[in-house]
Amino acid sequence: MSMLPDLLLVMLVLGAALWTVAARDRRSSVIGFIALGLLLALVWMRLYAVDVALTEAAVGGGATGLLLLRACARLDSIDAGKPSAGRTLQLLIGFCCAAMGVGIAAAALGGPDLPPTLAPAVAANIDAVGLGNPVTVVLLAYRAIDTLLEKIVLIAALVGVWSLAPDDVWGGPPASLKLAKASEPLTFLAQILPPVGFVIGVYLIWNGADEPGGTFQGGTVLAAMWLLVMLAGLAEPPETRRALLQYLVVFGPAVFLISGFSGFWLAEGFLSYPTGFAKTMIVALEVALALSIAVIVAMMLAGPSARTPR
Amino acid sequence: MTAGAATIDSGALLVVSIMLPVTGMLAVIVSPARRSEQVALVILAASLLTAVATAAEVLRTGEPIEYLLGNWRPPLGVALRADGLSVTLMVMASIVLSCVGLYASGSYLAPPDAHHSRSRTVFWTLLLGLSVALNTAFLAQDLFTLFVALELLTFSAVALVALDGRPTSLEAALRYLLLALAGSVFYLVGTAVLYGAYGRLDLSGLRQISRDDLATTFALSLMMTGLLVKTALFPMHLWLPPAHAGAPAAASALLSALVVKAPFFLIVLLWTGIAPRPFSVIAGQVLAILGMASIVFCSVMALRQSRLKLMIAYSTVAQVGYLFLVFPLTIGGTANLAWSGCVLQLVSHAFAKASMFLAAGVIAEVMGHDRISNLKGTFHAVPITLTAFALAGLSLIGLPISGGFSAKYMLLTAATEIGAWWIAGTILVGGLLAAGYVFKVLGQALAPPAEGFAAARSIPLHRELVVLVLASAAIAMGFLPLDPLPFITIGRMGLP
Amino acid sequence: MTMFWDAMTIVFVSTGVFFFLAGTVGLLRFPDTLTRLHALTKADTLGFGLIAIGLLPQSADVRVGLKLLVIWLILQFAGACSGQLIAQFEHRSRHSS
Amino acid sequence: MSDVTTLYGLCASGLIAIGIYGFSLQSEPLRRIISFNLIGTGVFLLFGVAARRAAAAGFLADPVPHAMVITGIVVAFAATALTVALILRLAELNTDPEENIQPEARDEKSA
Repeated sequence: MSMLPDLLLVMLVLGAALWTVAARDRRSSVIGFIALGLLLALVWMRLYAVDVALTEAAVGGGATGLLLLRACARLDSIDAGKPSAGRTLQLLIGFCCAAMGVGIAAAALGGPDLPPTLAPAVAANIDAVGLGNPVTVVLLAYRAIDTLLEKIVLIAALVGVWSLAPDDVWGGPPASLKLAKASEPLTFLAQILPPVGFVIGVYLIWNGADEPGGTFQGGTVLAAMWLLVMLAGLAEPPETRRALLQYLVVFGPAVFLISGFSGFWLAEGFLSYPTGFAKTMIVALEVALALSIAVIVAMMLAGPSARTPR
Repeated sequence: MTAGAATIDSGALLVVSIMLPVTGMLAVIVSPARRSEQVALVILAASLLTAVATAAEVLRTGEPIEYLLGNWRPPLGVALRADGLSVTLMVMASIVLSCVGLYASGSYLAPPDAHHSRSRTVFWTLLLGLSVALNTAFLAQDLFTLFVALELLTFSAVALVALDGRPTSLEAALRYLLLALAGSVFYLVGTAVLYGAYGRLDLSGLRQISRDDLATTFALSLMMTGLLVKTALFPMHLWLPPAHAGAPAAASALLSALVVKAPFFLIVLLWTGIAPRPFSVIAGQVLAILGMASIVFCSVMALRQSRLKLMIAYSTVAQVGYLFLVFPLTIGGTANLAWSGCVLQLVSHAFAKASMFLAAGVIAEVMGHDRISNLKGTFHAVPITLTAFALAGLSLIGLPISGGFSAKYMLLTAATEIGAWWIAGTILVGGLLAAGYVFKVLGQALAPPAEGFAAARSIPLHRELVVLVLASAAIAMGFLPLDPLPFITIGRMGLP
Repeated sequence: MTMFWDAMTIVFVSTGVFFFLAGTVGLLRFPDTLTRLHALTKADTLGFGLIAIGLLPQSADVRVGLKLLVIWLILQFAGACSGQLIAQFEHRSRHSS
Repeated sequence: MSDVTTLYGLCASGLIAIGIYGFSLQSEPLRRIISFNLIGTGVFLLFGVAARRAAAAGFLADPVPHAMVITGIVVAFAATALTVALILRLAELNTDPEENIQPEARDEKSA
């Protein structure tokens, strides 16, 4: 009986996934995917992963959804879908995929009765850092290198997106995000919501030290507010060659690098924090990173330059 | 959590080798386009020095260098570790990156007076991105950190493939990106399963506790499949030739020489470090069979190409196939010799192939096209480049004296000693086919120019010299003694 | 005293859930976009307000209660604006076709 | 409680299987990148299940896989953004082949 809600949730998730794959046109598929993102946020809550649930809602349902919806809108005016494979091939591949799923389930769910875990190790070392949210400690202390490299991945992808601009508009602003049918309610929302959203974003970042939340969740909320303003046409995307924009993109990672290297002199080596200052440094780092993330995510959604720089 | 002062000093080298190009990337983004080249070249030179210093340190002490990031011990933290093999690859990668950087300096990417700086900023940023990704892949000791490095490698490489912005290049880049992402996701499934089974992802820990059970075998098979897609082994090579065809020569050189090698290195890590015994034997056989199929099939494909760049691209798939022959050869007493052959093949192919792609770039510029049937007079126009092409070709074929010869000789000896005649036969057939496609080009290019031939444009000398330097490096590897290389076994886990 | 608050929570939240249910049935049963929208927005606004009121007595301290109120306010905004947007889109596409 | 974890493990495997099916059968790049994201969420869920199985050791969940999933979600977003940008640029070029040759013409159009 106690499993009933979970069972229902799993059915919904799998249903949304099937819909996403099987939907006839791509817009329905995208909508299925966004719904899936929201359902998954619930799943993550059930798995006691509030930080991941926030990230999934912000990115899976939010940022990725917006990205895909905009792509649909622009593709619809260009080309129609293509025919899919024959029935025999479908059956064959379907069978292989099912076998694969069974294999993964067997491999992932078998194993020892008392599964190995790093949870005790995290708990034992958390006092040395002084933060209350273990996920933030993993992200910014134990596995800080992953987080640093992840920012570099984001920057590389952003440069990749920018690189798709035609030569003659390089450095110019991306295409306007303003919706053709932008209307009063949207404008109203874009005027009212950003201050609130800004506070929520900052709250998520600040709170991330001790409770669920953190840089990426907060940064994405900030990006969403900026995007909302641009969607309503109250602001235009900036020129990608603007120095301020470029400095904002590298600001977070640069601060991360400097704090990492300062560990050589102030603490016990690269990416380690001086005793007693870990929390202060991590919160400062999170603020810097969130700022860069907000700019990078928003610019990725805005796409490559499309108009000649002035 | 205590580390001696001495280890911190040499360990800083590992940190610097990853963080130097990171700093460079950030600097290129904020610096004006005309400065981006200088920034990148300075960083590349400094990276080369760091790599050489690291190698010297490992050679001097005969011990691997380890560094705990943030001073957190694995499995909680992530360690960097430089052993003989990884510093060899690091030095190789920095040499190739520096040479390609020099080749692309000046007016290669855009005319000096060009108002638009797109290709310059993008190229230099992502060149440094590749450097970060490669050094991380060679040093990081954690399966998840390696995943992030692989993604960085993919994104940088894809954008370089798409650099010229033509539809065919974009299509090739899109296909490459989708397949590479599929590869990553397979790798990540395996990582998740391993975490569920062992509760840790650090290589040294996994090596000690890996069991021979369903989860481990399944996870490793998935991860290796994903990596095979990224390294473009037959039959998962289909993305590679089109990706090379449209990319600028400098990007193709990096893609063939370095980008496909990092996933191979990861396969070696998994195979030697984590794979339990009965599984590793079977996996080794399967990998070698795919390698052999690559050698034969893609050499034939290379022979049939009419465009120079496509020919070289197919040759890459074939030459990467040789690397996979090593796995069954390490079971017997010839393991050291086989590994030496494999590493030598990896390094000399990197130099030779980078040189060949850069040469193809020069040839295409001079002739205005890259159709093999119409290359008469190339030698007349660019003798230095063509000499380099010929030298690189020698190494690919495996003619003495060259790195390719030593490598294939070692693999051949190892194969015959344990009676693996099928591997020995493939090595010989591959050499013959390689001779076929290299001489097909040389025969055309050495012929005297037709009446009224004029070079489409002149090439700055430094670019031709870079091509020659790379080819000479491939040849120079042939002067190493034909014995197992002691250097690469320093600190290698899982090697005999 | 706690029993009174608990009873209040139960009453308000169940009523709220009932309105949600009614709204969803309306979404499924009504024939066109505008009527569906009508069912959904009305019922959800009411249902959500009731649930928020019902949860207030359960909040551990004033901060949690305030957060609940803020969430309620934001949802009011979002619901009102998106309802307007959908209606406007529907209106325009009807007139253009 | 472990039954619930098993249930989500099956859900994760199902997501991966559905995603791979879509990825291998669809021809439209946009649909394929959506399928890629499905596989991705399935894999992340697998990490989540591994984390939740730590409950046996008396913890709510293991935060290390959670951190990895957050990093993974970010990387998957970057991948999707790059792919979508490539798809859109390609579609743009295919509808308007002259665009690359005559930049002036486009400027007039957009102005």
